[in-house]
Amino acid sequence: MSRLVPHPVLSAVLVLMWLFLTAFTPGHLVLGTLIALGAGWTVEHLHPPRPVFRRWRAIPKLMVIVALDILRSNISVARVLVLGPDHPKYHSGFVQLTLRMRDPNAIAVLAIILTGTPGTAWIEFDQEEGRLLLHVLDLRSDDDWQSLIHDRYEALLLEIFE
Amino acid sequence: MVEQNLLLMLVLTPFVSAALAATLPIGARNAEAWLAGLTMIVSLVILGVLYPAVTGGENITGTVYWVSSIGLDLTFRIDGFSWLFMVLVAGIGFLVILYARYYMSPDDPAPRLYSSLLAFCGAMSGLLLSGNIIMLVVFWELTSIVSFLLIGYWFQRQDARDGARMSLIVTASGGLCLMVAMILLGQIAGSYDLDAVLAAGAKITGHRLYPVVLILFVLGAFTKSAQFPFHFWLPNAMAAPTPVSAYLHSATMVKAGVFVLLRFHPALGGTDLWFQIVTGIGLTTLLLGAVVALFRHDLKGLLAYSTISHLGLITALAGIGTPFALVAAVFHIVNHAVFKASLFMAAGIIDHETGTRDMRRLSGLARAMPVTAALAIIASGAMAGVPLLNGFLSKEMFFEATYVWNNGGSLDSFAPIVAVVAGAFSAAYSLRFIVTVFFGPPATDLPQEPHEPPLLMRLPVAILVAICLAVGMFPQQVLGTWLQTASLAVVGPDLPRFSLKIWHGINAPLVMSMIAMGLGALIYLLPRRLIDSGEDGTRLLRRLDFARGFDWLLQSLTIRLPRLALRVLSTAGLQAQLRVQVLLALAGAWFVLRRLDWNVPMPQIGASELVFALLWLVGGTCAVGAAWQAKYHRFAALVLMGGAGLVTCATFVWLSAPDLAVTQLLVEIATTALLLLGLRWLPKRDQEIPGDQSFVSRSRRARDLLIAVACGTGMTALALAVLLTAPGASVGDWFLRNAYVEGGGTNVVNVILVDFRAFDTFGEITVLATVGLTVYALLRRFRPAPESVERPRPQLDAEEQALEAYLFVPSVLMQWLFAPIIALAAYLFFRGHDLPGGGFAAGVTLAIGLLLQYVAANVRWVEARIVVLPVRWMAAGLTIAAAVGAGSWIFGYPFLSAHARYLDLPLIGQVPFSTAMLFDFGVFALVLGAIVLMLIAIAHQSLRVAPRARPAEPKEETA
Amino acid sequence: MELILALAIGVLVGSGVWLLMRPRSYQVIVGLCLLAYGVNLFIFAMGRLYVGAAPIMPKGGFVDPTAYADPLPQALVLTAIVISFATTALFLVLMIASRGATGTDHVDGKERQS
Amino acid sequence: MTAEILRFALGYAQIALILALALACWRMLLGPRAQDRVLGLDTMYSIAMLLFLVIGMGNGNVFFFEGALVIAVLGFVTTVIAAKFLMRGEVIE
Amino acid sequence: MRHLEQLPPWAAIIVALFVVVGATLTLLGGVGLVRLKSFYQRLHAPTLGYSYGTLLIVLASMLMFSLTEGRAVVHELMIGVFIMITTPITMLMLGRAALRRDRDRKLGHDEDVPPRHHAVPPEDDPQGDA
Amino acid sequence: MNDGAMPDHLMIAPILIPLVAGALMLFYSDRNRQTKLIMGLVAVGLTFLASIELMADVKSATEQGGTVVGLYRLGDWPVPIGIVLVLDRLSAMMVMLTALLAAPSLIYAAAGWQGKGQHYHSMFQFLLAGVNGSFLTGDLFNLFVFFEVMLAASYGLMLHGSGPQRIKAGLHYLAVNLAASLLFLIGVALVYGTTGTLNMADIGRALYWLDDAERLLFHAAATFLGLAFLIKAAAWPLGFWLPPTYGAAAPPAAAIMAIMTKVGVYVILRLSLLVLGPDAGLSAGFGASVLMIGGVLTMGFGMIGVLGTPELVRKGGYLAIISSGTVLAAVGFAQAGGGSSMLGGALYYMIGSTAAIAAFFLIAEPVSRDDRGDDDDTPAEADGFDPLSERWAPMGLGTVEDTTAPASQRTVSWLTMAICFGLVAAMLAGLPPMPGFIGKLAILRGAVQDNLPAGGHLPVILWAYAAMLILSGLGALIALMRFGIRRFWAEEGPTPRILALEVVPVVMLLGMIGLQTLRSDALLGYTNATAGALLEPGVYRNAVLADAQDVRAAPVQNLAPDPVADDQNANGPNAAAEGAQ
Ligand code: NA
Ligand code: NA
Repeated sequence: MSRLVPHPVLSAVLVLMWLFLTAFTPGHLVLGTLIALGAGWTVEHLHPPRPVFRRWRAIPKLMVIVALDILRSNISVARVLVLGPDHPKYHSGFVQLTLRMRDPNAIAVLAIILTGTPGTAWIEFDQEEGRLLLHVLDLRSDDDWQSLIHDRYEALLLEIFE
Repeated sequence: MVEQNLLLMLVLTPFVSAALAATLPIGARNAEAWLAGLTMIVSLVILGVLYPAVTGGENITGTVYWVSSIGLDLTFRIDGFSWLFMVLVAGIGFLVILYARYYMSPDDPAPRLYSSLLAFCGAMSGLLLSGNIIMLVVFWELTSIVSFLLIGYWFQRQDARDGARMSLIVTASGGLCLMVAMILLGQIAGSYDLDAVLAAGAKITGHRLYPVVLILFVLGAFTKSAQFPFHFWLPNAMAAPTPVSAYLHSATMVKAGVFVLLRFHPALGGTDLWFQIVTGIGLTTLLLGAVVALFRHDLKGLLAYSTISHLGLITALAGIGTPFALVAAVFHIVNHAVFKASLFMAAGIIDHETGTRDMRRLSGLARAMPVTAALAIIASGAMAGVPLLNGFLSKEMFFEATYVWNNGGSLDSFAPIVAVVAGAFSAAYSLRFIVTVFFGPPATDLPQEPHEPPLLMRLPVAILVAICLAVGMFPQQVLGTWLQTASLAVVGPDLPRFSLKIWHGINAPLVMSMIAMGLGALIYLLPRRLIDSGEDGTRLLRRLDFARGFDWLLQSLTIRLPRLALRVLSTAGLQAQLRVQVLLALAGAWFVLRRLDWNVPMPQIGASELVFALLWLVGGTCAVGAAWQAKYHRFAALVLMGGAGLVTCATFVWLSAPDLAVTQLLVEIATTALLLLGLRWLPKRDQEIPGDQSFVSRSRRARDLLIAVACGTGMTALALAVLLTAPGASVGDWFLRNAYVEGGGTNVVNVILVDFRAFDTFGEITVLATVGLTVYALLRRFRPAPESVERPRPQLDAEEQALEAYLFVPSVLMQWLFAPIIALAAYLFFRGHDLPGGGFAAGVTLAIGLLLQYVAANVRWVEARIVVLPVRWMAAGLTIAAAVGAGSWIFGYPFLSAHARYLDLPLIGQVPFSTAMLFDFGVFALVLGAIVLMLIAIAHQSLRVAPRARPAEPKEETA
Repeated sequence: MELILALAIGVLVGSGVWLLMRPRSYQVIVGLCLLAYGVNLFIFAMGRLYVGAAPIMPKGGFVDPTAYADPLPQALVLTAIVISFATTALFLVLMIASRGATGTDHVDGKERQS
Repeated sequence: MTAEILRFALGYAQIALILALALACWRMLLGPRAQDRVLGLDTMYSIAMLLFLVIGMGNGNVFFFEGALVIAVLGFVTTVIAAKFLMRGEVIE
Repeated sequence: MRHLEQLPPWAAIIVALFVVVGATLTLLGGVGLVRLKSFYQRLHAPTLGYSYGTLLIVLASMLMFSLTEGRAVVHELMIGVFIMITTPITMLMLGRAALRRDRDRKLGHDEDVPPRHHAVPPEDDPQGDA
Repeated sequence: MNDGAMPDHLMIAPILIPLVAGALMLFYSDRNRQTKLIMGLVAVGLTFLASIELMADVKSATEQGGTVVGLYRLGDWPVPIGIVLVLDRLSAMMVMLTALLAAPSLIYAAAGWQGKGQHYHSMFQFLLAGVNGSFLTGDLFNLFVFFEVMLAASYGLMLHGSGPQRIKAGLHYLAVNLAASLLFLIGVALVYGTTGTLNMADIGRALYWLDDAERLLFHAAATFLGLAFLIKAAAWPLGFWLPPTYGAAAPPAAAIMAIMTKVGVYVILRLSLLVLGPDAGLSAGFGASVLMIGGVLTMGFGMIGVLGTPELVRKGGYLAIISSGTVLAAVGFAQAGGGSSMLGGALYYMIGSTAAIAAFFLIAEPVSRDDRGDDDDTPAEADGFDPLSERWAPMGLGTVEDTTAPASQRTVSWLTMAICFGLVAAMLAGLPPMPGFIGKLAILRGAVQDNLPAGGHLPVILWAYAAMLILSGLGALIALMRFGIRRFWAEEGPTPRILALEVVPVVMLLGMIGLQTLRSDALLGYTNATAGALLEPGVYRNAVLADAQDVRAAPVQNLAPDPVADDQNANGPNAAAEGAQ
């Protein structure tokens, strides 16, 4: 398995992607599979940190939470932009927090989430100490962010990976 | 037939011998001399065999066809005139060779001398015998070239080099003039055949171009025959070894000019212009040469100017052009050749035996070398025109010609006086030669003790002097018939009967002769001390140094002026070159299009136009911004350029060119990557460039801005002009209709690229491959700017982290992204034929994906994991493309004929397959290889230049 | 549309030409890129402008060529894009090599004497 | 009617996106910092991608999908390279 | 634009709404990019377009083409997916680059940035600006 | 040629052989230079054989009185749909010339230059492919592509060996050519925008149907194209790039690049006579005056350059410029109706001068090794001496003695080089009996013969041309003699080491020139016939367009509802193609 299909998840996703892009026909399934295997094989040479999925079921939950969070942030950031950045209600700034996660893939997913969410920007991450520097557009208090990230995302991510 | 072959042999033999002579060993003097002497004898024998036919008035011709289509055939003809001249060439040639055998030092490389002499003999023979006026020029130029080699024989000497160069420039230029004259003559006469040209005299002299032809012609003749004002090369040619001077520069080659004057007299002569020019110049030269000769201290210099003077005499006779004058000219050619050759040889003997030719040092040699002295004195007498010697007779005839001649011009009454004065000077320098060299007290400070030369060295002189005497005393018996035949050939059938006699009674010429002799004695003897010890020539004559003038002119015209002109007319600067291009394009387009009717209808503005306009407001701003920032803010300019590129992409999307959009996007990314990779080696500019705000710089920019605005406006106008005309039927229509049926794809653009015009694509990938190789080769020897050798500052900061820490999260993502990028490449590749995409897009995509891995980590990291052999990919790509193209040969179709069919595969069903797809795969492979090669070759520079203090990882060669 | 595109070509070419005549090699390379954009659009425009009519054909059946954008200029532009990419790359490498070899980024390899 | 609504919506979207593009271009032009310019360009890329989609919807054909997809997958490469240049002074170490 | 008429009204309204909101969000992002004061603030602005701007327009496109072509047209979804993955990379790198440059005293900055955690006392850089 | 039957695949050989050879070489590491050299020589040899066969085809076709044009339809697509290769006298001649120059250059490179950088041999082969492609293609855009192949390879060859000089010159060369390529593209685009076709023959056909505005636009296109080609042909004032470029290039590269200016000339020759030739109606003779005047000015500039530049290699560049100008002006005259024999002479001249220039570059470098590079005749000037006073006193005391120094010991290769230099100089100066002389003579004769009415005058521009023809030769003579005398005669001391591998190619080229001299009549007959054919573009057009596809044609299922096209077909391009002649 690992020799022939070094990244089964990746390859499966690629096959899916191929079918999405082309058409759901047997021909494309074959072609897509070949390409996916080839791509997986190539990526294996780079040996990025292989993710270990512990609990698949948490993924949809995470996705829903993220989608809603992003929607909410969209609205709030839009409001900031409409009202103007000089509005006294808002002030932006850096937030430092420490992550418990160490799995690179999990951290990458968290980075995607935080970056995809308007209003938060992932600026710097210290790999050794797990120290994360965020920039927040609409800053209320440091603690809010610490707990938000710990409870909402990190917990779930720890559940999925590791 | 035999005669024709003999005629050809006459020209050919010397050349063959010359080739042979060149191959002999360097010291083989005797062998060389035998070879050359035999060649001359062969020539003489042939001439002897031909004699009866020639005197019989037969016109023998022989032809070797060469470039018949332009009338350039080696036609040879011999008549009395050329026969006589040939006898001179071969006869004096033989004597010169005999003489040279003893004259030349054993150290001198013999093959070069003898082969050159033989080649000269051949060229001269060709010139004399040529029956084709162009071939005449060919041999004419050959004599100049050989003369150049002979004058430069002792090329270690500066004077030899300079003399050789000067003579070649003067005579070859004249030859070129002669060539044009001959072409025009040939055109007017309707043939290059000499006889035809000579017969077309009336037609020629009546032609509107006659003056032009004549001037070009005499330029040729005068330069060769050292006529004023081109005479100066001849004295400088005296740097040649004396045998050469005797042969070429007195007896034969310099006579070529007067030869053609006489030869072409029937065609060109007889007009007033001819008289004025030829006689005028001839008399001037005659006088000038004689005067200067008197003041030369160098023996050979004296003889050279004397030669100039005598050539002037012959030229003047040719200009007079009466039958009698022409006969006199022919006669004097022979006489002069004989006595001047002997004098040169004598001078050479003196030089050889005493080690000097300076008359101020030579004295009383009659005691040491009585025989030589006697010979030289007799020859000098001939030169002076002393009775009972051959020179006397022809000079007499010359005096008579000037005296009798009367065509009413001013020159006409002047001529006898000039003749007498020149004769006087001639007598004077001859006398000086005799008196200073052979009489007086014996010289004391000579480099060598003088004594008689070997007998065989003296022999040629003796023979020539004997001829002088023989002709002088028995002219009719010795030379009468030959001269008759020769003159007949020059003058034509209306040649008056003449008889060569010593005594004509007391008549005007005799009186003139006597006056000249007497005057000559006075001219030399009265101011003798002044002349003998003075400087070379009078002050006036020194001022009138034509050689110096020529050299100055040459320096000015061929070095100083060209250098100046080159500075003015050319530029080494790139900006100016590009500006010229741009301006010419602008001017050309304006010139062509100013007549176009610029009737632009008001555009209709709708919502989509507004959007499009806004889009280009952005694009234009980016472009102008990039132009504005490119000097000081390279990074900003790059980003702005990216914006302009993006808007261009959007335009392609808007205007129905999805393939272009995709390709442009991908190329855009690759270009940005390249430029940023390059920017690392372009040290940042953080100071203003000195003088950047000066008035000059500003006005320069203002000018360029004006040009740029004009170009922009022009392109707008041009594009608009086309866009506003309705398109006619075009090849594009056919592609649209037939792409699917004939090409088997719905994406017409892709079908064009891989099928209809696949050859373009084939070429295009070759370009990419070549550039890739060039970039790679160039970077192998890359030397960075010193300022950028160090690692960039951000990496040097002590507080900064290693790369891995920086890129921790992004690099994880980028590594994962490699897989979808590969899939995307495959997607673009497979879609190509039907939808936007194709091999090129796929190749660039994959290359970018790979680049991303390099960015995400570092070179060593990536190359320890993935081995890309870009050059192999390129080779494979090109080979595949070519093989697919050639595959169609198997089926009898031309290269790159595509074949498409559906393959039935189990499980999957019908799968379209096309050879175009294989071709496209070749494109893919090449593009991948080439782009990766370029990107990585640049990326690798960082490794070469600044080795990191990192644990070395196994590095694999990528190419 | 025509006028706007023509103006766009003009602006790109004008900027490109201006940069082309500048003394710094980097200016020249940016100029060449901008010129390439302009010229590519010009080639493209020679097929006239069509909105929403990409030359991608139905599989068989009648084709009215006037309803589709001319594919040939597009194919030409594709080739031109590739070639100008290649030459830009080469120019870039030459530019940095020249900077290294001559010590200046002036196109003539030496600063103007004035 | 539906066409009217759609036409209006798509027209509005085009204008809005073009304006957004212009604003991003404004940031790119003015900077003030290099990172601002890169951000401007990155934004332009994504706006252009949306513009492709909207144009495609207006024209009713899907041929611009590839362009949009290429931006989606590879558009970030320019930014990444530029950012790395700003970050490290060179793109590939 | 015949295809626009093929759409049923409900779909037309949804598509129109999605497109309008998506474009507006993107436009707002653009406005923010211009109006916001510091780079780090501006970094947030385009996220509007990256997230829901893209999502809505992609969905609108999918819906529309699915209905006009009479089959499920889903490949646009890939655009959304890829935007979601790639945007963070750019943002991360840009933010990090900006931080690095803002900490560089030579370059100056427009917003106070937190110093590096275990900052080594800054030394004078003897080299001129590269 | 043989329609319907097997197409003559040989026509594509001169492009494919080098291209494939260049590609296959890439599979080898660049350390295997000897292998690559052998591959290259084999490829060049094969190309040469192919060119012989092609030339024989062309000649036999002419002898049979048939059309002189061979067609190779790439991808089997008809004219004007696909790209065609067109073989006629001119292209056959140029292809052969390329092959002939390639072999010596390649051998010369083996003397060491091949190892001064990477991938020399591949790039060399690609250059040949590009040059041959440019000569053979009958499609305007394909011409652009092959121009680019050629240029790309020339960049590589020119930069081969690297070093500041090459890089500096290369940057200029590249920038100038990129700008020229853009002009080329604009021109091609305009041609397509106005005529709707890219096939050269078809363009000539389409030109008849242009209205006034389109015709003016077409002329603008011709202007841009002309400029682009004049840049490549290094016409004044567009050729300043050439001397530094060729001067900086490695000698074998410069030698093969000697053919490249001729590609520019070739295209001008081809297009101006095919499209804007005497039978082009309202466009007939467009640009002829520019070519005439420009050509003469170019010759003048070249002459000035040869005289004014101190370095020998650069002189070579200016000699190439003279050669270009000579042919360009002749093309202009031919286009303006000056008759074909002048053009025939110019083509003959072009062959010889190209070979001579190639030989010149091969000689120039070894001969200039350790040269003090001072061409000034006034070496003592710096010391405050009057340079003339010393020089021109040869007859004074102490210098009149015929005392000689023994000839210095020179190596055989040095001597051979000296002799070759002299011969090449004579050739370039137009001294008899070299082909340079015969060519110039043929040009002059043609000029006089076809343009001198009985008792009349020649046009001023023809006089200027004739004068320039003579003067440029003279200038070359003086400049080269000056160098030769200084280098081979005046300089004493040890001579630079010259390898046999460097001498052999030079001798080969001179052998070629010698052969040209001997076989002048045959060659001149060929070039005259070529010129005659070029001045009858109708024959070429007919041959290329014989089986031309109507661009309105459509497949069966596509035909039905297209009444418009049927209407237009009545007076469509088929009628046009026939009426064009
Ligand atoms: Na965010
Ligand atoms: Na004396």
